Amino acid sequence: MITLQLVLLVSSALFCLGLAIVLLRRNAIIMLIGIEVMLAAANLNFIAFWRYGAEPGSLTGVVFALFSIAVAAAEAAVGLALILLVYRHFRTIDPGRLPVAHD
Amino acid sequence: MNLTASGLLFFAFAVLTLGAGTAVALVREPVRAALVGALCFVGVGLLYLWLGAEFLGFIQWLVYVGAVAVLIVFVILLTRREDAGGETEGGRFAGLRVLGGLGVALALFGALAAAVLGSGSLYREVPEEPMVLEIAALGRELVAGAVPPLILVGVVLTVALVGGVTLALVERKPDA
Amino acid sequence: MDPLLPLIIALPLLASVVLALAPAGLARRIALGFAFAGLALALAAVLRYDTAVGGLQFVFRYDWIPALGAEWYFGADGLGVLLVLLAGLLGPFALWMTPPELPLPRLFFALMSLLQAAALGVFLSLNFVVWFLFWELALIPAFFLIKLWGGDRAGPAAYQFFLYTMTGSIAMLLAFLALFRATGSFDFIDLAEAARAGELMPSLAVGAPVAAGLVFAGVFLGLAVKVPVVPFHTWLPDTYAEAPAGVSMILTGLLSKMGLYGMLRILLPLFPELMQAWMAPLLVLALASILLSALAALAQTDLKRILAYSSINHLGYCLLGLFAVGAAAGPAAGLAAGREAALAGVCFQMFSHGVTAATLFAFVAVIEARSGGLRGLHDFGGLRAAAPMLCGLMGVALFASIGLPGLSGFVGEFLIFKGAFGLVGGWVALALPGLLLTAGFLLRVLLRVFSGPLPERWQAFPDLTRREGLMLFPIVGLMVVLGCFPGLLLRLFHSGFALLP
Amino acid sequence: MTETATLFLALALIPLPPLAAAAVLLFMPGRLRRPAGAIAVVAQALALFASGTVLVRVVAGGDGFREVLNFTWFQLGAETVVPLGLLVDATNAPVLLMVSLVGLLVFIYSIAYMGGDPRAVRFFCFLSFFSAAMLGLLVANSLLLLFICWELVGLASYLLIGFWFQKPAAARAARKAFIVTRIGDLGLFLGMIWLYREAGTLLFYDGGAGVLETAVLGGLAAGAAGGMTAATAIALLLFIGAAGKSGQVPFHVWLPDAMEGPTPVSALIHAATMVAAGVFLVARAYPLFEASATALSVVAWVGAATALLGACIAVAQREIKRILAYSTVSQLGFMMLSLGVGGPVAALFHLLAHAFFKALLFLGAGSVSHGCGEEKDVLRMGGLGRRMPLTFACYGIGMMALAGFPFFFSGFWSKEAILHAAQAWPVSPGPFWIALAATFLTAFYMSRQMLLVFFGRARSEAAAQAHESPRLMTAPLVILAALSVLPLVVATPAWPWFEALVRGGEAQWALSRLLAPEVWPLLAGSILLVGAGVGLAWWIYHPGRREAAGRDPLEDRLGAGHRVLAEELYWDRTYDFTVVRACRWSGRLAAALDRWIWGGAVALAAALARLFSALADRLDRRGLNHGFDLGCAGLRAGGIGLHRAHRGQLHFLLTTLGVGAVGLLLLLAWL
Repeated sequence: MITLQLVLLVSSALFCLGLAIVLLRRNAIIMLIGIEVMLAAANLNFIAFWRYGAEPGSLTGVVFALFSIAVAAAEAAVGLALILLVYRHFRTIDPGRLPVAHD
Repeated sequence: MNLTASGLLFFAFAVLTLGAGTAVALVREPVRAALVGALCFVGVGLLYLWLGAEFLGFIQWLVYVGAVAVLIVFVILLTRREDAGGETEGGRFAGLRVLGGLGVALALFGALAAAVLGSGSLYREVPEEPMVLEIAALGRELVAGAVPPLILVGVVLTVALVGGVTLALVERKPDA
Repeated sequence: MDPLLPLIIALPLLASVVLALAPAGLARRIALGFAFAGLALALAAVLRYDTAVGGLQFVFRYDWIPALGAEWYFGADGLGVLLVLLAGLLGPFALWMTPPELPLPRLFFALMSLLQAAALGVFLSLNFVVWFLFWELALIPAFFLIKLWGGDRAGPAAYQFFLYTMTGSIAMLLAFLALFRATGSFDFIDLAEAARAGELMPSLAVGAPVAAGLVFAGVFLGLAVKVPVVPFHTWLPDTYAEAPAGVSMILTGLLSKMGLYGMLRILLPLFPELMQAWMAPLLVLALASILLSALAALAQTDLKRILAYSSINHLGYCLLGLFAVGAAAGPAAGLAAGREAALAGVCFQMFSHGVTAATLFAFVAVIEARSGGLRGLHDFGGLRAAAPMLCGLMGVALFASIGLPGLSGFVGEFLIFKGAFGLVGGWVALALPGLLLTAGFLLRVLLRVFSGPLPERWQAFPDLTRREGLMLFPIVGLMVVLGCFPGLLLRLFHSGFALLP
Repeated sequence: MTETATLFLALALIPLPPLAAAAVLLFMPGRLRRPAGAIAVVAQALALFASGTVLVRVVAGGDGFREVLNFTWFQLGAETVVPLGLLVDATNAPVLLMVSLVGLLVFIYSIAYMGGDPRAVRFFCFLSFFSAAMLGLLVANSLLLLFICWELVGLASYLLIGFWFQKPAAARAARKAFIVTRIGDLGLFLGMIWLYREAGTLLFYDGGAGVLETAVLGGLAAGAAGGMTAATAIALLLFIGAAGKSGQVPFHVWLPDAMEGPTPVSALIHAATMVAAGVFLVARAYPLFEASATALSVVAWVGAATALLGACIAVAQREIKRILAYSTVSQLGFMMLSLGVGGPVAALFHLLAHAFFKALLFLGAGSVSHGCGEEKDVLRMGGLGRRMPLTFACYGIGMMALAGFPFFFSGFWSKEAILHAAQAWPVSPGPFWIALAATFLTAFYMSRQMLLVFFGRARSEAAAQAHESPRLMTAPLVILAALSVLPLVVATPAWPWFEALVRGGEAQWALSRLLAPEVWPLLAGSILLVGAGVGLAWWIYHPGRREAAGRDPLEDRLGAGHRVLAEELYWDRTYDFTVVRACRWSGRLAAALDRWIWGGAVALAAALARLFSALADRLDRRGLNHGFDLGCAGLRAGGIGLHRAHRGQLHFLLTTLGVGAVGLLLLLAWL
């Protein structure tokens, strides 16, 4: 059967995948996807602990995940808008090429 | 370890999710990367469904696949340019960077996995009764104990939306 | 638990937050609205204060950091209520007299409100930690107000002000830490009780006999710089002269009262033995504050500097009364009348000086605004011909400052001298020439600025505008009313002083 | 309503109408000059009426009549109640009548004199304010209330002297008056708080507990402190106040300068009423002074010195108002002298008589200079008797009253009473002889002024074209002239009604007393002295003489002495060189002290702090940090290299972050 450990392993893998996306890609939008993946992995943790928890009657984990999704959506909206703005100014969305990233 | 149908289904969803995630890291074309990213979110939603949180799964699809992914595609299209769209993968230390990134990610995974596997308390079977998330209960929970955060989230979302639109709408200076 | 006092303190704090967010164009109106609301609250406190009972009223206590002895502990006796009223009055007054075109109006008004809140907090807190918090909080807005909106040499003046008062504060903080170590309490009331029972001095002197003296000196230094007492006053003329008008009004009207209030609230009840033992040097300092500052004022030619020295001079009378009371601390019953009169005089003088000095600074600001920044004694002449209302009202304020009977300044001085003469006799006689010198330098202002032929360039000197008159008339009227009916304020002290032995 | 209540209603009505008038006029637009004058006059008339009622009541009350009404001003705690009070007795009732009457006449005169001034409304406002304060001073039954009104009349005087503030001399004179009298006021203030400490009250009469009643006075006279009794010290301090206000030597310097104010002001305030406040104070507090022989001696000697000095200086003055001002100083000296030698009734009567004829003389002087184009120098006048007959006649009466012409003028009898009291003073004959000398000089300088102004030929163009003043100005002169004559009937030795009123007792009519052996030689002697003074003046200034205009024949006869007198004994200059200069220098000293000593200490502390920080900085940089810097430089070089390797700094940072996270996690697991 599927144990909690297994689910957590999957979520850890998903998190590290998100991290890898952020670290490997040089496109701000894709990096944003990576961040969202990491958030999804965290949410998966919440749900897993809710499902396998001692008190399934309490809906804390679900509620938390719900809020997390909402905040993530807000973050995505603002982040994308910022990226758009950055692109208009600098004509690039490579964080490494932005003049502000240098000293 | 005997695999039941439900167990198989879990593995299938997990593989789909992780595979799509790996694809995001590897696909060079941003639009495609975004699309496989959406697939990854679909997988996460399926995992939610499998864990019994149907409502959350549908929310995940609605928000991530329906809204965020589409938004991302739009932005990619808006920022596409011959000279800037592609990534600058070159450079003297590009290989080092990729290696570093991968190394860190793998190391982190190793550490996390070790932690997860090393903890005996996490070795739990799934409860026999299939758990169903009652939406009505969730609603009660939300309006009973979590009204201020709910309102706050509403405010945050609205502000984020307005802020996003405002940022995106900033007039271009005539001389720029 | 009465929420009135926390409300009184919180209102200006709220005002500063709202102002920071409000549109710049509305900043002045919002600030004035809050200030008038504060005045209404202050009036409510005065009216609700039960003079038949007296003592501490409106007490509010709420634990903050029990381990440190810190507690949100507010309460007001007659003096506290009086000073709240003063603060409530000067708040709208100072904002009203601030010139309309002002850079960064939001920040200015927000800082002014913060300053107001700090002063109110000092007047109402009964726990040292909270009190000291407000005490230091006052420094920050004052520093920025002087530095950002002050005159040409505002930068150095602001730094001088800040460092000077900070030095004093540190001395006071150390002294209070020593006090805390000895007694385990930061509570003014508890400490006063201990002092009354004669336990404070022995517990302080456990480590070393000089410890008590050092603690006293530290507290005194912190308060003396703020008042200021000569010779710790050199920051004051520069600061008052460089600060913008509204800030000078608050500085002289409220901040100087913080030091005196501290002396009444801390020095007198906590260290009666030391006040008595150190009576001679303290009285010498009071006399120096009265006489040297008056003489120095005679040698000034800048109106604001004259008023600054005049402020030191007038607070010197308060010091005289205060130290006389300290000198006569003790159980002798025959001194009670003198002590009561002197303390009432000190309190009345604090209020009266707050109003009068602030008004005079406001008038100088009005003159400065009309003359394009000129405020030298010799830059003017004969202004009475061009601006009779301005000069008439300012004349009333000047005479109130001189201490003419029928105006508010007289009552305080009379009571101080009356009370102090019964306590320390000869010292008081030495202070009398100060009254003459005060008249001397203030009449010099009247003579040089208002009298004589009107120079050509001031022919069109505008009189008070309706807006200015709307604020200045009632304030000057208040001086007359208080001079004729001092009982209106003095009734607050019918039942004596809560914290004094 | 009881009789007492009616009385106090009347008493309250005395100062209140002028006060109300002042308040109304304060807010009156400047163009309503005529209504302003009318309001002031009506209010003053009300006060006069009330004063008359009160006097009638006092006279009817008979022996030692005294009514008091005390009330609480404010209270603090259980211990201290500060009361004020009102009082009527024979001491203040006649003075009240005099002040309101002279005030009314001067107000009427002012309508004509100041009618053209653009700030006439303000003038009447100040004048009414003065009147209210002065009347309040008179009715006070508390030294505190008296002091309050005392300061307020000082303020009114300041405002009115400096009424023409555009004139620098007027503004200066106003300040001088305020400051000099304030020196005296401080004495009064100290005396007051001292008295408060000793007696526990400031009420004059309080049913046996007042400061002027025997219980308290006994205590004051008994306790000795520093070689004198409390009564002596307090009385002397009060006298300093009185001397300041009443222009006694050495505080007299402000009074002649005060003539820079408009003439009605000089007449009312600086001749008739306010300057007499000092005399009134001593008369009011007389029981206190009587408790101390020392204090009375000081009063007598200071009065005598003032009487003589004022008369001497008046001899050599040229300005018509200045002569009168010094004459006022001298006469106030007479009053003080009388108080000091134990003749308070004579002093009070001289106060009343002097008020009428001196107001008359000032108003006459105003009429004269008004008539000849604001000319003030008596040496440039002459022959005005023909051109201004009415003024001449009234002025003549005033002059004769002041100079002490026998029998028909009040001044003669009041001066006679003073001389009589001085003669009877057991302590020293000095004041008596001084008073005689002053009497002679008074006759001389008044005759001199009379001859120079009204007789002989006109010595200037303006004097030649002089004209009589309008009726509104001359009418008060006529009334005042009558008043300079009339009061004599109540105070001759033949019928000492006034003395009986003040002292108590019944006045008996007995003409024979004039021929009593202790009375007639003095009468005859003083008549001779006055005659000598007038004769000397006639000899020097007879109308037929032919001197150049603006030349005083006395100058040639007295030589250097005249110069000293004309310069007013260099009094002002001495003050300028000593007191004023001392003040200025100590002011500079205090400012320098501030700047260099206290400020210097602060600067020194700042410099030391800076020095220490510089030292510490150097130590850090040269000593401690050198090795560290080397290491740092290596690190920085490495860092720069690494930085170069990672153009995309963000990713580098993120990777580092990840490494850190892994490390932390491992650390956690290992622990």
